[in-house]
Amino acid sequence: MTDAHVLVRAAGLTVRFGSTVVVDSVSLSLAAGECLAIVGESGSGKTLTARALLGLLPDGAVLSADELLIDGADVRRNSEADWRRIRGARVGLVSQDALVSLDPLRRVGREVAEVLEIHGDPVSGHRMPWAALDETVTTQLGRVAMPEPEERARQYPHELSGGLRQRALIASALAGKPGVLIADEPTTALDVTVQAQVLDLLSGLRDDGLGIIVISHDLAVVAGIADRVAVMRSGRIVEVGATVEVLSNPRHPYTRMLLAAAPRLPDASFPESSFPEPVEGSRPSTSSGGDPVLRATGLGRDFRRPDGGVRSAVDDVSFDVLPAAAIGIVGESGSGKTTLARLLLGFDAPDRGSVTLDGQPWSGITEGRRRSRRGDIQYISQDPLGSFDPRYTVSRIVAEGLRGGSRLSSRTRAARIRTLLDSVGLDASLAGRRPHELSGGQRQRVAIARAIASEPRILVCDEPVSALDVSIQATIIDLLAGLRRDLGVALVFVSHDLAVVATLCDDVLVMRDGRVVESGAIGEVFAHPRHPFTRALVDAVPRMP
Amino acid sequence: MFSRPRPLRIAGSLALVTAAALVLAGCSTPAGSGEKTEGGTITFGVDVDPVGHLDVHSSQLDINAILQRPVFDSLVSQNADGTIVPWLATSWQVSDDGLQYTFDLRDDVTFSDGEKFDAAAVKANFDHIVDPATESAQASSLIGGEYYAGTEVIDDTTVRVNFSQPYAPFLANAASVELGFYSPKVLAEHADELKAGGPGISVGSGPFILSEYTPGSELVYTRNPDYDWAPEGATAQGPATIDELDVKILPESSVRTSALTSGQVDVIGDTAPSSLDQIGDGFTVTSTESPGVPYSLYLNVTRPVFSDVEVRKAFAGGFDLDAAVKAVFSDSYQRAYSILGPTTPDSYDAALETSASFDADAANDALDAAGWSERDSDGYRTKNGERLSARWISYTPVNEDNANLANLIQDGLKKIGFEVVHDQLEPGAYLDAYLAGDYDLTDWGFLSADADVLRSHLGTGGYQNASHLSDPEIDATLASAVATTDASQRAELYTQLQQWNAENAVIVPLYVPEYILASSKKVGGIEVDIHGWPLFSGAYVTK
Amino acid sequence: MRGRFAARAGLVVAALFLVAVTLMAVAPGLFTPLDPLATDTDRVLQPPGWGHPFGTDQTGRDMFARVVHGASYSLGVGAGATAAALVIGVVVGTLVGLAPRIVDGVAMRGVEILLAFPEFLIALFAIAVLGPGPVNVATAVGVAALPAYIRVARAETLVVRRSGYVEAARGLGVHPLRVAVSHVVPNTLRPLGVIATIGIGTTIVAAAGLSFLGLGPQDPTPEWGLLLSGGRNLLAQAWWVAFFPGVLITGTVVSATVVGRRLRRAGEGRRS
Amino acid sequence: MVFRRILARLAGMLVVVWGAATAAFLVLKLVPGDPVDVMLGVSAQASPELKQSIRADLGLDQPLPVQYVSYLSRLVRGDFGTSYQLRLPVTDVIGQQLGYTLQLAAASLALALAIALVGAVVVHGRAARGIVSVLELLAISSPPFWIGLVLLSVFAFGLGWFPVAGADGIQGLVLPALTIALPVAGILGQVLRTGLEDAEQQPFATTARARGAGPARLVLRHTLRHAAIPALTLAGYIVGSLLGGAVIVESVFARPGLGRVALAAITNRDLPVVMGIIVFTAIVFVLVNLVVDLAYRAIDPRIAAPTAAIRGAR
Repeated sequence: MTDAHVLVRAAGLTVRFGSTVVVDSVSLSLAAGECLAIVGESGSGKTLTARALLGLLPDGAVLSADELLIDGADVRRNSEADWRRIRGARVGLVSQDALVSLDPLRRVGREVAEVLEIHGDPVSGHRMPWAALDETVTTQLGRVAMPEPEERARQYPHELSGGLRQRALIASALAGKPGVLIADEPTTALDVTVQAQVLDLLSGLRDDGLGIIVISHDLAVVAGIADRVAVMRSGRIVEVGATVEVLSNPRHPYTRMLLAAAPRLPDASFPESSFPEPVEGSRPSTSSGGDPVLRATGLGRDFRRPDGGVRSAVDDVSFDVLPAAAIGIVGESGSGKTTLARLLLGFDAPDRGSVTLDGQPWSGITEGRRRSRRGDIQYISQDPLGSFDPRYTVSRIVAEGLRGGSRLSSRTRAARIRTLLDSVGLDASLAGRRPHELSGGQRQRVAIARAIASEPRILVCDEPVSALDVSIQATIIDLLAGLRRDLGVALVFVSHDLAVVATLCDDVLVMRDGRVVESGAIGEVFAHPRHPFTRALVDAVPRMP
Repeated sequence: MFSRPRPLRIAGSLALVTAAALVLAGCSTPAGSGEKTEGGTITFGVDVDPVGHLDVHSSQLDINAILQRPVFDSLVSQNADGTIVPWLATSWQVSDDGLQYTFDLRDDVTFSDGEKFDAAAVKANFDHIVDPATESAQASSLIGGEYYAGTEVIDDTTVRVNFSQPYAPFLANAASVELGFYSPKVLAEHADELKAGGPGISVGSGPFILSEYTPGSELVYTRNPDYDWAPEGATAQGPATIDELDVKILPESSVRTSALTSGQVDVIGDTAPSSLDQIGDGFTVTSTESPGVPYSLYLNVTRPVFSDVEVRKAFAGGFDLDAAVKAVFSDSYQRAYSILGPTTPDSYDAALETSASFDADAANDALDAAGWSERDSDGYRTKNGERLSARWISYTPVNEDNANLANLIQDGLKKIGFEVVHDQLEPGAYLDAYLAGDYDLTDWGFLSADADVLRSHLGTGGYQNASHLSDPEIDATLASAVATTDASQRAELYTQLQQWNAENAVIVPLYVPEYILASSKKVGGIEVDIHGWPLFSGAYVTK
Repeated sequence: MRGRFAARAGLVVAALFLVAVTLMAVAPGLFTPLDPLATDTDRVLQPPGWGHPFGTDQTGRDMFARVVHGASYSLGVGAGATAAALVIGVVVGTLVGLAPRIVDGVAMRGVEILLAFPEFLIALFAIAVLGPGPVNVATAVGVAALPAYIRVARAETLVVRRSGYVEAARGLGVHPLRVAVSHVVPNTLRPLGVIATIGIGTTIVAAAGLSFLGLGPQDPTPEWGLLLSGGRNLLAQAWWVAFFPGVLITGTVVSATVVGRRLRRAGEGRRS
Repeated sequence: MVFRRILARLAGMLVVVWGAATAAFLVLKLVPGDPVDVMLGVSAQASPELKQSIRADLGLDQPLPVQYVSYLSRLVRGDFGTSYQLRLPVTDVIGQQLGYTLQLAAASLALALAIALVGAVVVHGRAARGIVSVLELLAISSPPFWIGLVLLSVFAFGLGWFPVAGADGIQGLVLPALTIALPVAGILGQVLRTGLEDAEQQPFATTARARGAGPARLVLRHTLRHAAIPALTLAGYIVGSLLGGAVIVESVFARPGLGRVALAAITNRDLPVVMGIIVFTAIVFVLVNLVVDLAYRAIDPRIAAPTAAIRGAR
């Protein structure tokens, strides 16, 4: 711990809902110019811990602590009014999605100004005149590197890009010149490149003497900026220490598990020779021979913009998927990944180009003719819950995937379902459950079981693990890899997360604005990105030391 | 002859049409606590607004007769004793054959728009009444219907009305507001707006001038300062005492009542009997039995059920009318014994009051005798498989008291195994059923100051002959009655008719409705006519 | 959490009340031996008390008996009209929802025109055409309720149609008809069912309103709205004649609403 | 672009009004019974010739299409025909009565808003809110005429605080307005409160509180505007209750007004008036929806507003 003056010190911090303890005697401290990261999976209590430091616990939550100092003041006996004096002025909060964390009905400027309206001038504490307010707002927006701050201040949150929005949110949290900034998953909703910028911004602020508490589920993200890391699990801090220390030789098994689970990008240490020299424009394909299962040729899909113009969501995309191959499609939000997936699945018809499945035309034919062959190509979405009829039980959901499931005798069907559930690592006892009674991981497994029920030749997965905790994420990825190995099913894996793609796929297409900017073998592309965008993408990926 | 009008029942009032002759009866409301003052305003709460029926010459509404009387004068006026006194006419002669009435008119009468009242004005008005375009149902029948043969102007102040055959009721009818006089100017210029009425259109020579009219809300009358031609012998002579008469439209009877008790209005008309105890002693209540045909049930004698006189009598005697009327009206209305009300001038046969009475056993025996001896599962009588059942049609909305009475009658007859199906039909449907004669009985009453009203009820093809009675003897009796000017002779003839009905139970009289007028002690001098309707010419506000 | 208990208690009471009213409708004999039409000139306007828990009206009829027997009319109209509106609404709404753009557009414009009127006025106008009478009242309120159901049915259909599981089924090569039968319709019906439960209440009130204005069934029919208007002029002398029918109407509607909301919450719980 | 949207909007409004007018026309042609008979009542003197002439005056002897065209052209010229019963131009009839109803509607709306806001914003604490929501439920579920009668018997007959009837003065307005206001306030209150509670759960509310915003600021500067959006969608429903309520309330409290006219017109089969009122209502609602849309745009910068206002939300 640094000797700089301590902004926050908590000991034995405990949060209870009735009899259930959700934060269990947590102790932490934060000094000026220091960044403490609290890392843990959903439900670990990290967010509540942070909220406790703002006195912003939800109804019914009871806070107790042996010691809780903010700027040296004991805040344990604080009234709501006392807390209000602290919030914004001493401790600022930046939370996950700025689109909903900024009041969507108010202009960005007003949001930034609000803290000043409440607490007055950070220095003098006097009420600020309008002119001064506007001016301060502009400077604050400038401080977070917001381009054209004056204009931005007059815009509404939904009119800003995700990155700018997050900056605006940070600006509004810092306007009151608080000593402490609590950043709760500040980058989770952002594209990697943007994420990198925001993290840079935060570390810059940290260097200016701001004390920051970053809360994240992703060790890699915090690795870059945190001086110290506290790993939380089910309400307790299981391990805390200097970042390098914790990441390089974790003491607690849970930390090790997290580290193991976290997907990594292969660094440049790949032996170059192991890659065939890719030829520009050549069709990437896995070494394992045979005719392609799926072939996309010059695919294009246009959408009409509200203003009447036309935008090509997918443009001139061509590639093959050979049997049992695994090809990743990466890109940032809006790059056309999902549209492409829908074209491959025949959910949407291309405006240009064609798709063939097993050499037969797949695009440009009637749904009627497609239907019988749909079993060959299956889909796994990011939102399994949404893909289940809420009234159906697990077994019924999976049964829907069976070819001619209606014709099977109930016994054989039950048997098939049991084996399917087993093959995705689900206990048969879950067969009677309904979707909303399952955990996120279980749901995705059910979705997979349904997908493989028809023994498809190829699985199209759209961000299948993005919504899951790392540990779960890893298991699902293993599952998919296993299926590919055992069933010889090919994978088309759409994801924004390069690391995940790297762990699962052999080849990768990098998409931007609907076009494939670069493609080839994973190692090659990620180790020696040719296209500047790919380079930016790769560089932006947070790496652990 | 004429029908009872639609809008009246819609107003839920007592469903009576006036063929009124006015009587400046002595029954003026006693002066309130304080003494009389000049000027001031009296507010009068009534149940309906005669919207669209403000033309005295075509309207059939009681309420219109009440609300237009202050504005319109008539040739003559009729006293309680039946004698006719001069009004706009100073004197008159009836020719020996009873076919010609010659009136000598006052020469000092002007309408409130300055027009002069003269023989030509009389002719113009009477011509307007009989003009088909006027669509007059009421006045045109009061003036004699098909008997009326035109009016001739003898000179400025002399006018003669001719008839094709003797029409005794004319003089009395001439006293009604329906035969009142518009300014000829209005008739000439606003003939098509008379029904809508309003200031500048409803213009007469009366003690008040209609000065404001808000349909559905209120009518305001202001005093006619030049008025100096009240009926001979009337207590109020010269201009009216009060400056202004405000009529407020308050459809809910409970609302009218509490409007009076809370002092929002000074006088209310058509007061519900049930609300009398709520009104209490602090107020002056004048209750006047209505002349004419009481509220009755008309048995359709052309229908199988009621073609048998025995069944009709069993029906009439099969329910406890006394108890029913008592239960519904708690002594405020009397049950009726005859098809004429006690107050109908020289005609009522009081002897009947002893005759009629409720006797379930007699009724049962009669029905057994008539062959309705079997009973079905519901306990109703049957004759060779046919249930003893009668269809009663009523014109909706039926006011509550009548509805309750109907329930008691239905329930009473059920006890002797006589089913009564009560169909309450909305105007269109009722009309169809009524005109097609597709009913066994229907209900209504008929306000009339002349017993001649029976002609339309019992006479063959009479418009009010809801019983579809056709009996030469009856027709003959009615004919001679209308032609006779001699009072005692008419009374004799009408007595015969009343007794005949008592024996034949064609019309079953139920109760004698009363017009109940209640006023606060803050006002006085309000006189009521033979119907109990208020006359405000002498009314005043007390200190 | 506090209030949870209160809520559950309220739910139970509401459910019991509905059961009771339904029983009244189907088997009034269970509640009173008295004939709702039987008059008694000796016991007119008796205040509530032994023998006459709800008192008697101007013709000595037992108000309790009348209220109990009235349940069948009011509930009948409410349930009947709502059911009809629901069925028609679902059929039309689903078809429109699945139909091509143009059809959908035109149809919804039509519905929008209807929706441009307050339900009660639509019912009134319907009565203006049909003329008064119990059946016509049921029809009128049904017609009045219909557009809302059509709109909801359509909206729900669109939601379900665009939902992940319909796409998933399609991805599994399930035949569209089968998708419609096994996914679309059932999932559309649930929310509509809930709305209908609450709708019954609205319908009952509307129907009662019409009969209150004298456009519905006629005396001596013991319809609640009619009973109420029968007592309107007796407020000063005999409050009970108007009071108890009102209590029954309000009670029924409240219960229907409470139960309906519970169902809705259950539905939402399952959805998210 | 914007201009085109406005045009489309106006066209839409016209279509709705036209549709209503046509519906009214067709539907009322289905009314059983000869309008002339209905119009005359049963008048002995009304000879067939007379009826024929009236029929001619009303153009009822023309073939339907002709009648329809002339009907529309007259509507365009603002001529709704002449009332059978009142013998006045329908426009006059509506004109005369509109004032009273507007007065009533305005008063009711004001009351409703006040009550709803108090119930939703001012009342705090779970217990209090629970009670309020029960009251709201009762208000929503009670038929207006029942509420009216109760208010009457308590405040007019019982305590005598307010006059029983009549259109004169504020005094006479209180009870009728309250009768209409209570159910509306019930629904409005619920929607507002749930809206507020939802908004309070939103992250931006947490952010605002994290800036040190107190409850008052939170409601006034943030959540109330969010709660206003669902409340707005009720506008159509509310105006509906105001007009529909007027029909009943005006008859219970014996007030003049459109409601009374409508009811009388319906019972008397006064077809021109019925038609007039139908078209009038359509116009009112089209305008209301327009206002609602504009309000949406004013409040919420994000979305183009849904068009048809939502009704019957419970």
